[in-house]
Amino acid sequence: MRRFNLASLLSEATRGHTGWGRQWRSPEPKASYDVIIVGGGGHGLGTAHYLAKVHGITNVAVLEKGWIGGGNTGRNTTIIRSNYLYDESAHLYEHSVKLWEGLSQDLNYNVMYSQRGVMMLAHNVHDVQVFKRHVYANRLNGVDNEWLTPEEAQAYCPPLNIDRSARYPVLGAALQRRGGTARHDAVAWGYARAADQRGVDIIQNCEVTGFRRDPATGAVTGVETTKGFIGAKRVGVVAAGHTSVIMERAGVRMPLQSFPLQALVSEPVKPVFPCVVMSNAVHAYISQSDKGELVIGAGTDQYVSYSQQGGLQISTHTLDAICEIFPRFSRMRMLRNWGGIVDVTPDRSPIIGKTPVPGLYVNCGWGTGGFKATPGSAHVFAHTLATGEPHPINAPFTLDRFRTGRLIDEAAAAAVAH
Amino acid sequence: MSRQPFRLERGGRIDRSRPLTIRFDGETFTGYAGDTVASTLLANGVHLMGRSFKYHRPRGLLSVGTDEPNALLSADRGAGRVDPNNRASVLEAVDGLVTGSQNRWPSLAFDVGAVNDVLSPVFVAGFYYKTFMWPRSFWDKVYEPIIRAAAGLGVAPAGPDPDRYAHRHAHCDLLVVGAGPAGLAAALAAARSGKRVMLADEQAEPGGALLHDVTSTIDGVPAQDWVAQTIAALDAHENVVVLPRTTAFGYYNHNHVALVERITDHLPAGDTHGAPRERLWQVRAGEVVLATGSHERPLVFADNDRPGIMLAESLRILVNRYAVAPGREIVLATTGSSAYTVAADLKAAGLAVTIVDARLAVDCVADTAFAAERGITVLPGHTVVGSKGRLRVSGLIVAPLRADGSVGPRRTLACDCVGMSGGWTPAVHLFSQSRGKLAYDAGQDAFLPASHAQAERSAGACAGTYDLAACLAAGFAAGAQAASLDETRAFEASPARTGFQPMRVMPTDVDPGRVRAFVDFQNDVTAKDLKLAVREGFHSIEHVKRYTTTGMATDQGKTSNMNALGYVAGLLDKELPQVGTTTFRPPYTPVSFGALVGPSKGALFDPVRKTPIDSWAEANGAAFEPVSLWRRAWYFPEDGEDMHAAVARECAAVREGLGIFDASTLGKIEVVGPDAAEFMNRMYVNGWSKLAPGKCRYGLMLKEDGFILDDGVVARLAEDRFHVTTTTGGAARVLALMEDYLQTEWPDLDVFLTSVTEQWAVIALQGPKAREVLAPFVSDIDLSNEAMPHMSVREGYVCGVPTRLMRVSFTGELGYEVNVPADHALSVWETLYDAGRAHGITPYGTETMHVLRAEKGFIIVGQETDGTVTPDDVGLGGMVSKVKRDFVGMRSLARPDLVASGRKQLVGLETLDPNERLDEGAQIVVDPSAPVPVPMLGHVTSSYWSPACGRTIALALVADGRARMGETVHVTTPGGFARATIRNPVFVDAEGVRVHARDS
Amino acid sequence: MLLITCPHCGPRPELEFRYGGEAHVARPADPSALDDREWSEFLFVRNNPKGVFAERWNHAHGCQRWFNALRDTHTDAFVTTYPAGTARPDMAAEDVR
Amino acid sequence: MLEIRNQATRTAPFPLATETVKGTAIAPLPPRARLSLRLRPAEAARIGSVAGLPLDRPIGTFAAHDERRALRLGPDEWLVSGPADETDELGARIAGDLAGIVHALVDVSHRNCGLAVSGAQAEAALNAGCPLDLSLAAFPVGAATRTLLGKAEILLVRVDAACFEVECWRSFAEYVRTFLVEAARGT
Repeated sequence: MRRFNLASLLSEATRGHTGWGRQWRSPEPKASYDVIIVGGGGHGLGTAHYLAKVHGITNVAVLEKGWIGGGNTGRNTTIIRSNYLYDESAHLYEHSVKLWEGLSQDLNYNVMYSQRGVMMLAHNVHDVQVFKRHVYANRLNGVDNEWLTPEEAQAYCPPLNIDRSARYPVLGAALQRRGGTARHDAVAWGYARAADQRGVDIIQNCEVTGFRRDPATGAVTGVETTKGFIGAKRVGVVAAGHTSVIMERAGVRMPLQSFPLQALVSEPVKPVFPCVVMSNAVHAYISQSDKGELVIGAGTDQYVSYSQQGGLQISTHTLDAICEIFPRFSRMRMLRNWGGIVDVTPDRSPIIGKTPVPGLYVNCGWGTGGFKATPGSAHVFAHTLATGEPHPINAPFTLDRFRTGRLIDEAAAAAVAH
Repeated sequence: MSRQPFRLERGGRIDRSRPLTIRFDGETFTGYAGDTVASTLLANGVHLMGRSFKYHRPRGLLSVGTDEPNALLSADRGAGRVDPNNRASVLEAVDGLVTGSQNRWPSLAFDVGAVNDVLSPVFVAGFYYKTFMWPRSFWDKVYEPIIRAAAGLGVAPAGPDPDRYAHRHAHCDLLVVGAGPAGLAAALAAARSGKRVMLADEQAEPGGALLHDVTSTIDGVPAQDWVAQTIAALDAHENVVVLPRTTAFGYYNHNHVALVERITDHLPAGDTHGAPRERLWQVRAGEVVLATGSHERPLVFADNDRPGIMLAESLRILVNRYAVAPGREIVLATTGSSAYTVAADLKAAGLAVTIVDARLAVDCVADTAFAAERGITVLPGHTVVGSKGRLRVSGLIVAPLRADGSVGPRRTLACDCVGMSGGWTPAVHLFSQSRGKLAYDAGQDAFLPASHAQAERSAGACAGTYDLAACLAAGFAAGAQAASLDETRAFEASPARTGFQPMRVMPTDVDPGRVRAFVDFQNDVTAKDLKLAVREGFHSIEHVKRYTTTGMATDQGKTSNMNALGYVAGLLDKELPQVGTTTFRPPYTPVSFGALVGPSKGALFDPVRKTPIDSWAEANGAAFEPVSLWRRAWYFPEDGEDMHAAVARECAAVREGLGIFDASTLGKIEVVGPDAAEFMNRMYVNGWSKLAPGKCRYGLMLKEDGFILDDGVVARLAEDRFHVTTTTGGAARVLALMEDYLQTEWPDLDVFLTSVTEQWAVIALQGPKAREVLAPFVSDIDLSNEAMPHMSVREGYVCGVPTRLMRVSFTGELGYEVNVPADHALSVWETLYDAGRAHGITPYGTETMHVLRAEKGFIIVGQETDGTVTPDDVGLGGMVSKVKRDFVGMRSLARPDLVASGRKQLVGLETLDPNERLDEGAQIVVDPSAPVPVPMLGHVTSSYWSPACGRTIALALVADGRARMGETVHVTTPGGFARATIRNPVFVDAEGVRVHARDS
Repeated sequence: MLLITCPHCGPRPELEFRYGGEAHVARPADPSALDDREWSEFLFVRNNPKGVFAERWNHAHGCQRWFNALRDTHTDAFVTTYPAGTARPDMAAEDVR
Repeated sequence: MLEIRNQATRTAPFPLATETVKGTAIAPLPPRARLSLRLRPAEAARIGSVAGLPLDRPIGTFAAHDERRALRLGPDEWLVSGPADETDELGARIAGDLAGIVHALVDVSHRNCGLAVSGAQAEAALNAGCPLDLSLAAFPVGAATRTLLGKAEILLVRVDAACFEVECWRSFAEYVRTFLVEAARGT
């Protein structure tokens, strides 16, 4: 397949770009594979890529119910950061950020990882305590994160309102300069193209309807799909919001709930917002895309739903906060508002690893933060599928932690103030 | 000053008696009331209005509707009232309005960015995915900034928005969206039912397409007269509300429809009288009738984007509604019949018209006959292969289509304006948002509403009905049905010219890979971009859309989606539905953040809860801090003091004399009933059965997962009555959790819960002199140590008002918490404060409260604990009842990880340097020189200068902390590490003598 | 925004309600009798169906009563609501169409 | 020290002046005695009334007798109110009526405070932040319920076609009043 670079682009420009081939094939499924990955989002496609590239396992199929990258990969606000508090999370997300930093080159596909910095605003004394705890822990874990005064925060992000009389004044901010954003669709396409190049079959419009298991051992032997039965030695489910539905077909109940998560963009404007800003206290995050749209995320709706549609009140509540912190955006206009389905675990950390069913592995529970983890998640899940054992980085993210109580609860660590 | 050379002598719905002027790119233009900015500019011969997103191609108006992709302007209504990306087509002309073009430099006519147009062979769809990867560091520093600066259309507003925005929740039995013929008929039908009807329309006046229909009649009267009669009829019904300038933009669950009403933008600056700029309506409708009309499709041919090339029906609107001649020599290019009506109206207005019809002559016989009757030249069986001109179209290049499908010789039709009509696309956006299912109708080449998800009906053009009489009848029937009336009605109306042959891309005689025929105008997506996407394997329409960005501009693909979908389907040799239709998302047209925010800004962004004593604190110079929704006095600086000095002084006052503190924000719950003690036993870790009335006890509450949720002092007022306190932030959470258990797990318990947080204000008097100052004001209560020891409660009177007086202490000193009814609190506070002055009474804030309790090693939930801390972790394991069979969280405490060794435990820390104050949140390590990742033992939870200790103190959670007493550890600081020693967390009065102070 | 029929107050907007997750997950009468796995299932494992789901709602800014609902999580349409403590009605989404 | 009893003055949480905006008057209401009464519905049905106020009115309505009112807020919850100086008397009377019956009676006189919102546009002003259908048909005179106004919980009572009473917790008073003034401007 043609490499992507300036030379090939210019050469194609002279002949009307007629020489480009398909970025990935559209094969019919084979009778069986070494590994089947259920779910063609970034995590699933990335898993296939690393299985092929790192572990040399190329007899792999990715089964996607709809079109690849059509779930949360294509619906999120693309924020990438690794300044998590707990060692387990910090190692996982930092592993991911390091992979992000070389991903365009690794995939030969520009995913536009833009390290413009992610800034988290502290609005009260409790926020200050929590964010400083993060800054110090991150530093000891080798994750960059620094504390900024309000003035420093405004210097980094000029539209920020640091008036002390604001309803939620900015008392400071934690900044991870290596954090940023990426072009979400390109991540799915880049992984798909790279995996396809190594022989992985990407099969779209193929829904998994059931699992076949060995009556003697209980082990998975393959999946029933809308394109017929496909055999597999190992199956990895990476189905995000639909994980519960898929796993139920394998007879496994998961500690997951699926919620609508909304986001919105404004009409495009010239560069006005240089970084990513998050405010947990008022529930909002914002950045500006390369196209010029302000990309704004909200919290989840309160109820379980697979409808990919939430209530208007979630968006208006988020915009209240955005306009309070950035009053100049009041006359901007919302262009598009959409929803995804996020699968949330009780401790809001992912589950990556084995299941009670031999040969069946799962990678889920990323909640509202899965995009940033895409390369790291895919990399360690590929390791788990290839070796049958977790990578040290995903070893703590077991299903069993809910039994032992060894939760990895980042949100609880940021407990609301007294 | 311009003289409107392209204004027609007669006609239009403009008010020629009310001239106005607007400015565009520094020039002044005149128009009339009723004009839009676009019609004003066109009346003055200005066609060049914008530059496209990517290639900076010169662009003029494409449409006079909300689907306009090109003519996006900044609008300036005075200081702070500047916003970008306004569609000139729907922006009402207001006297004095200042507008400007966007995305060009240095000027609209000469734009340096147009170099991108020259480079367009390189800048094809998705080119950036293929390059800009080397060297790696160049992405952030070089490539991306250039890409970002080139994108983005207009400029974001620079300052805060001075305008006001309103919200309104409304309910109706029937909401009709769209006041064209179908919508008006629907409202008319429903009006007589007496049910509540709302009729919303995005235009300045109701009527829809009838506003530019000067030839049709309805039931014997001219169409526009019928509109006026209908509006008058609706106005006569009190149950009907008509909302012009109101766009229904979002259709949410359970018939919740969001609309935005534009209230002042069409008024001159001085005439707004403080009215809100916009109003967000959130309507819960019993039934909805969608009568949202349809959008005309452009034709896709080479250079179809020159200024002066517009949608055909838009020309008709310009002529009939605005009395504007969009050109003098007009060519209409079409694949369908509606353009012939346009041609007739243009001709009637005195403009020269030629029709180029891509249909073969045999397929448009009736239309050509109609044209011939009016002396209009038609070139049937002709395709369009290009256009001429630069900043304005000067000619249309056409060529005959031969029977074998090949294209004959070119010829150029000189013109100064082109109208194109590629057929019609029903506006099913709201229907699709309602999650109704669409079905493709091949006969109409359109996706039409098929199955409904909500109580909704579509009528008129949005349901694929184009004939006027049929639209009226369908609208009437929909309105009647929605109002539960069993009525239908036939209308007599002039027949409309309908029907078209879909043509995705006009046949051409050159290599289609070389020409640029635009599908999405704003985002500069051409047919060959779509072809490239398909070649590269992007076969789902969602993939094509995302790869090429077609349909993702500010018009959300209203003009482009069907052309793109049809073209891609053709390339893939599939039926349209197999390629899919992209999902329609709210909003239908962009909606200002301001309207969505409404009143929720500034003081109304979030309530600021204030205690009854807040005004005293403010008058006495308090600094405040926000704690959940409350604002609390943080410290009371005296002249020139910083926080450190003020807190040191306040602390000393409490330890040595008397402090007064407003603790009113504490959550309070009255737990009443015969089973109150049993309920408390189940909710808290400790036992309550043996707590005698008149006594208080510190209670600790867990979540079911075993981690600390909340704490607070509980007073037993009677056998069946507890006064429970919670943390300030936890009040609502705790009450909600208690109610949940009570109602759903233990409904058999005879207990009732009532929030009394705001019934009782709490004045804490803390310090050795507390009793002395308080005593003279208390009646009915014996304050002596024997009669009222530490941790007791009495009911009586203070300053003549009822009190629940508790002898409790969060400071380690003799203390009382004086609960008084809130309206009396300020008066009681002032009385006690005045009396205390002789004893040096000192008001203190939350910071001093925190220091005093830290000196005593008392935890604050949320500071010493987060959601992962057990009672044992903070040294309160002894409180956990060993005899209770069950309480919330008990079982979880036995989980393996909660009893494992190595858990973090609460300890005290003393820095080696007694003046060094650690950062709260600082991490604790054994070996600071260990390689990264450095293992961490725990973190500092609280850290203060302690006046009582004369040094800094800190509390921390440290792994196996209680086994590490005396160990020296290293604690992170902004610049490195500080050394500190682990110690017991109680720094002051470890024996607890002071709280039991004897009577003085 | 959902429109939710409180069994006591009638149809009211979602803003007035607080969600409570899956219904009919009774707290064990004797938690101590459960092993760690059983207890963790009570704490954490919930049905998460794409389809009709029995769930809890609290009319927090109304009568403040908890009640149960059957709702189709695919369409968000309510099948019915019913008082807390009563059995799940034997109804499917089709029953309300 | 009984001689200073009742000398402490009551301080309202908002200015005492009426504000009229675009014909909508927002007026503070004087303090009232308020008692939260909780009682099992079956017991309420059996007792019938307390302090002369019927308990069996539908949820979401109030019953009135002289200056006393009983708002039925839920199946087992009433808010009984009366003139401010009758708190003890009213409480004692209800307690007397309910002697021997499991119930909770809690004084919340100072927890809530009230505003009257009146005028032809009162309904519209309230609907700026209240999501309920406030038309006379759906929310008639005599209706009373807990609901929301913007980001604050309120009790909304319709005392007349063009007059509502809005009660909220004391600390939300400033927000609620400011909200209503702004809402009236936006009508």
